[in-house]
Amino acid sequence: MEWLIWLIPLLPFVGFLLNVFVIRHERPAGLVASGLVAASFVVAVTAIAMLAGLPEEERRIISVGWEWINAGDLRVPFGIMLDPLSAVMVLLVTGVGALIHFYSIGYMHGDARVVRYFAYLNLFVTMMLFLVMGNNMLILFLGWEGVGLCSFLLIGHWFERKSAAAAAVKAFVVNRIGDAAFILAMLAIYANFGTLNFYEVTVAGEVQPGFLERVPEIIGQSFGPSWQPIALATGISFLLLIGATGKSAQFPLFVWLPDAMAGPTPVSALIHAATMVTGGVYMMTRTEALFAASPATQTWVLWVGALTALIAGTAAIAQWDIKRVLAYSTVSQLGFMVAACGMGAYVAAIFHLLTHGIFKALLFLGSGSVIHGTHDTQDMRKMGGLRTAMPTTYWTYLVGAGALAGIVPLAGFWSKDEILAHALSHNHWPQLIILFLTSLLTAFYMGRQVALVFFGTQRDTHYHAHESGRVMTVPLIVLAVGAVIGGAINLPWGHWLTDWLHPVLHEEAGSFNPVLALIATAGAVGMSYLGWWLYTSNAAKVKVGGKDPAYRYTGDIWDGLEEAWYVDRLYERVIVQPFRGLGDFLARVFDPQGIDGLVLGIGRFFGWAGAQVRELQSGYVRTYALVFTAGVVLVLSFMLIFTR
Amino acid sequence: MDLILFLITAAVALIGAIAMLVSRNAVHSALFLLLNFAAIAVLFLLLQSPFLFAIQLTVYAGAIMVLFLFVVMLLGAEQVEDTPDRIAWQRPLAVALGVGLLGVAVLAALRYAPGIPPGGAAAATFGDPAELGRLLFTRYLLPFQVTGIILLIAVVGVVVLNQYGRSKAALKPPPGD
Amino acid sequence: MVPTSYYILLSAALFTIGVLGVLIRRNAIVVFMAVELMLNAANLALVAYARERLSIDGQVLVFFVITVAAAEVAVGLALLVAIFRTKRTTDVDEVSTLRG
Amino acid sequence: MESFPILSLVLWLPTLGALALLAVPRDNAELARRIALMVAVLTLLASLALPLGYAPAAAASDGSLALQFVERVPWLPMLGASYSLGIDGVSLWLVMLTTFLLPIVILSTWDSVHKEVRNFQILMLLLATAMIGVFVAMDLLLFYIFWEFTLIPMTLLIGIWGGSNRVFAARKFFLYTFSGSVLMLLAIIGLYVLNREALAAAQPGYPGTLDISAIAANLRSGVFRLDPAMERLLFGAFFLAFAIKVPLWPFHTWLPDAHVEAPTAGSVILAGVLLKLGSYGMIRFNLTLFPEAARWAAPAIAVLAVIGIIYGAIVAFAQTDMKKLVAYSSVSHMGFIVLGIFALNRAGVSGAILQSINHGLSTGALFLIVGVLYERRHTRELAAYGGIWKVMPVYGGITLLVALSSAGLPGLNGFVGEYTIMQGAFLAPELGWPFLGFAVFGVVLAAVYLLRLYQTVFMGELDNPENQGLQDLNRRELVTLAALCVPIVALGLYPAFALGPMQASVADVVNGLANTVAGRIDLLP
Repeated sequence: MEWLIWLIPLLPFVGFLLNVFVIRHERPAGLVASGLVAASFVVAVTAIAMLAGLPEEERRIISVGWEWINAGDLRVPFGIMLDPLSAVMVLLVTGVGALIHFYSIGYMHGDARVVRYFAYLNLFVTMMLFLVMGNNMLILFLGWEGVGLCSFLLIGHWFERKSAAAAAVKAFVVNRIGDAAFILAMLAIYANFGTLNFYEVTVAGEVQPGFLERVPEIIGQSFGPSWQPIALATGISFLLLIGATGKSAQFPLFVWLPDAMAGPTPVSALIHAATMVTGGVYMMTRTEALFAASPATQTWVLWVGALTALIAGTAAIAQWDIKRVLAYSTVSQLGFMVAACGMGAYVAAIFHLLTHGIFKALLFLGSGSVIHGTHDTQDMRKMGGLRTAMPTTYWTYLVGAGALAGIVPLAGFWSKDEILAHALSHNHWPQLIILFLTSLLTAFYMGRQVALVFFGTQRDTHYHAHESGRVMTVPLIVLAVGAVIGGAINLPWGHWLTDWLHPVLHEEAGSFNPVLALIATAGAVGMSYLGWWLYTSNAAKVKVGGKDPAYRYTGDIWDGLEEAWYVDRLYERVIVQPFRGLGDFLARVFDPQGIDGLVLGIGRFFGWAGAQVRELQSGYVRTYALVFTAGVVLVLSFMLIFTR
Repeated sequence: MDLILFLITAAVALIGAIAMLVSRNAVHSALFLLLNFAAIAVLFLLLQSPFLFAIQLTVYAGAIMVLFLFVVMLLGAEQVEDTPDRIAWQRPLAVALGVGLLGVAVLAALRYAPGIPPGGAAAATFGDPAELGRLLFTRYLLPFQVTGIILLIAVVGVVVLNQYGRSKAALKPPPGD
Repeated sequence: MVPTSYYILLSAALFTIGVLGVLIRRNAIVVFMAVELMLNAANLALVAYARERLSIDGQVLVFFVITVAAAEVAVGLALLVAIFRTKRTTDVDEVSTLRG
Repeated sequence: MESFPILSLVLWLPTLGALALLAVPRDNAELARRIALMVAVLTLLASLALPLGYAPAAAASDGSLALQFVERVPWLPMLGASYSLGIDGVSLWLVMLTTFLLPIVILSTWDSVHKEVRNFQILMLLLATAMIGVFVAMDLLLFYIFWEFTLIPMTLLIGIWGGSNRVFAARKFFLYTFSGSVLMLLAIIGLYVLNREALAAAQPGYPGTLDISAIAANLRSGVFRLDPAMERLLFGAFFLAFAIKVPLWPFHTWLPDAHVEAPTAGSVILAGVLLKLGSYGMIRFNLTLFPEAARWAAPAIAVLAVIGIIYGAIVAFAQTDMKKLVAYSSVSHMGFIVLGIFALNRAGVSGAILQSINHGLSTGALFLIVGVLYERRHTRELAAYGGIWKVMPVYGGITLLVALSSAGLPGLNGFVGEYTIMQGAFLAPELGWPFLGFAVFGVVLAAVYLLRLYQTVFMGELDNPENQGLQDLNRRELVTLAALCVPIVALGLYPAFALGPMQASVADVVNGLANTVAGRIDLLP
């Protein structure tokens, strides 16, 4: 039984190895990659069925492969586990992952490096599975950095484009900043608990404790200078939060995600919407005990999430690129999940994570279908009226947009409502208002996007729009079905997900507030209509390369929104350029002239001294004799004086 | 008696040495040095060293001084010091050092040589050339042999040096001639 | 008898004159002569001590000194002649190619 | 325990090969290379007996080092010097690293060395003996001789086969590292004399000893006590030599010059093994022999190490020459190793040893990689390249793997070493989290400069026409680089393989630190 869960990550890994070392052609590459991820999904379902068969308290399968690090004070096993929380993540990763693999067969057809693409995609799934199945922080981190690597590779898949290369590096580096904090958090966890395991595990006959079970031990402990002690739990959880802001694209580290859209669209769907970016949320949910021990950090988490949701939501309404709208929308929705974590509503966060994973994948794949059908057009100003040319895409996209906007009874409504209801019932008023405003913005920009892409008339007629092939539309339909019924897993009346996660999170189902639901639904419908109406009635004013109709009302603020409040530019000025300057100064001035100057100066001093002493060698024999005689007199005098 | 003889000879030796030092003509220097050597030879006799007296006269006063004179005259180098001295600053220093050296030497001499040589029976046979000869061929045999080798090497060296110089000179005629 | 110290004093004086010769004179041949003078001064001291101690070894030493001096003069003068061939002078100050 | 002198065999086999090469005609390059490669492979095979026969042993009760494969022949009995060899967990993998890199380096000379090939191989083999000698010598005098002897072949390799400014670089390399080790010689003599005097009081006629293990035992048992001031002085003299070799900031400026001018093979050996002589020496001498001084100096040294980590990374970022970039990245990485050593606990020290191996593999590979491009285009300027992943896909993939290993990606070797070191430093009471706050910044910067290198060279448009005809790796280059990739991945997934055998020795060193300090706290002011 235990060995079975190893198959889940290893099957995609086999696909990776095959695609790297064996397969050289497009067709087998796509089939092997998709088939193995699908197989992994099947294994996962089997394993979860077995898991469900266990009594509730025992639903945790841990399997240790070998001792990974054994360096005296530091011992970490290489082990994976499957528990209810991992299980839902595994289902999302392998399920959506398999669909996106299939979709890629169509989308990437004819690409020059398609075999490599599938290899990366397989590696990504492997790493994502390690992330969600790791039984200790270090394995989680292995997956964490591994998915970052795959993100780098896939964003940079078309590395000939300078922007893609730059975006790939930017994504990796910004993530690394969060990862550094993550590393520090792991160091602190190990230093204080003596283990990185989440739960107790037996390695080679020796019982190693799990730190999540020992969190109460550090409550009340603090570190730092005596005049400003910091609670240990706050320190650790805050570092984890920074780690999560990197991976889950939260303020202030969200800047990499919009640029990451330079990668192929299925990649955006899988990595930059459905799975990888949710890694931070998963991690915070997993280490929920640590966050619970620190109210200070919880407040930070809540504010980070809410502010990110708002900032990204405002940025999303002003984008022209079909994928950048979705990218900022993703950042915004991740903000919802992080805010839910900050409120302690972890089930709601995971619920929203799952539904968002489905409908955002649907939206990205739909946009991919649009891009594919319009011959690599991404600017929405060049689109319009596509609903006739691409009916399947249109309908499925509409479902996704509705789910995102929170229209009853689509999946997004239920999960978003659960977060808002939790905020209301726990009196997080400022955050509730921010999140509510954001959800209105969400409805507005989705209305705007649907109007711009599918309604009106085609503004740029240089291409002939066509519907995508079956291999691409079938995944769309499957996901659309998911987006419709996905909310059913945690309806206010059934709360099946809450029960399933109970062994891990120990949460009770939240209360359903009909008034709030009604207001939210009305707002969503109203704002969607507003967005749709504004951009269908003003469709004539949308010109290729022109300004947005809303620019008339908002003025230059709109430009600010389009640039996401200039955060990127701020970093460029405040961090990147000074860093380059410092590097240049150290490398061209300080190192060669300062440090090496000192070293060479010592050498030069001896050279100079030698030149001076050389002058004494006049070449006159008589001068040498004179010095010699002086020496003789000196030595003789010495002997006369000091010897008896 | 001995003392008077010593004083006269010593005065002659000193005069010869000083004159050698101050003569501007190298031939004169050589001749004054000859005088000095002869005086020293007499002193050797006074010190009961007849054998050394003999070789001092033959080797030094005879062979070596002749060689000197010969070279001086061969090269025509009687008066090379007419040009101004380039390191004239060294002369007062040299004199001062000379005085210092003399002082040190005198002090040393006074400290380590206070005694009057014991006369008597032993003194009678002291300095016998036969005794010296026996020593040379017994206890000092090895140094004696080495001396022979050194002389041989000197001869070879001189020949080689002149060979070398001649071939060079043949290749490049001296300027001015 | 004449005290040994008289001889030693004379030897010291002669040696000093020799040193001065080396330091002051520029004619290489005269410098050579000064060196010979110093050797003789040393010989004188050796013989004087030998006489004082009634040990003939001092005289043997002088014998060796004289022999080696002869060799030295021969080689030295040959060198001088060789140098003279190229430099056309016996001024020691002219031979200063070892300047640093 | 082992009657067959396996260490001597591994040690002298390369020298025998060098002697055999003397018989090869000077202009027969191919034959010289083949013989050298054969010798190197034989050495590697012989050295395989070491990990196979290595049985981790607990420390001896008298405080001497738990050495294996010991050989001891008296050499200068009146000095107590002997031809004494042995390895323990600290040196085992460093010897293996040397013998592993040797055939790889020689294989790379087919493509990178074109003049005086025979003499190049002779020097390379002599260098191998010297380096192995440093790791296996258990006698101070023997150690010192091997230590200094490494300089001679390396200087010649740089000075004869180097780039345009090679003579300057060779001279700087020699003088800088040599001036550091002269003080060490002084300290060795001092240690010998003090030890002899201390023991001669109890046993008259004691000739003294230069045996490292014996001196360590004397120090630990308290027979031989060092005055704290004297201990710090000796510590400093040893440390300076090692710090220059490592190189620790601010003693690093010889390294970029040496690397830039050295031929590819020389760079690989220089980065791969020669720098490790310094980290090895710190563990073997500074920690083992002078525990109190080590504890006293640890925070200051750790500060230098952390400065080096960040400084090296920032300067590497600003380089335009690929080799210089890699050279400065070495400064950064070696800073981690020094930080681990002076964490003074098991995690830190074993992490440092592991990272020494890792750095040898990945940086060695990086230099080979730069060499591959240099042989094709004869420039190392970043600006001359761009988009070459398109024409050299295999090369690009391997480079990425190596760069990520160097940047510390989990699953590859570099991460395990760095993480273990950081955990050690975090656990060390003298260091703790403020140091890590800065050190971890080096992990971020490593990604920055390595990916910048990767981005400019491999990604972007293939716009330089001279790059469009570039050939992907030939079979020899592929074998060379692939051979390096195997341990890079293996050590990332199963580092316990390497960490396991070294634990006993590391524990011995660390316990020695604790015991000696505890036993003499009353002596300190």
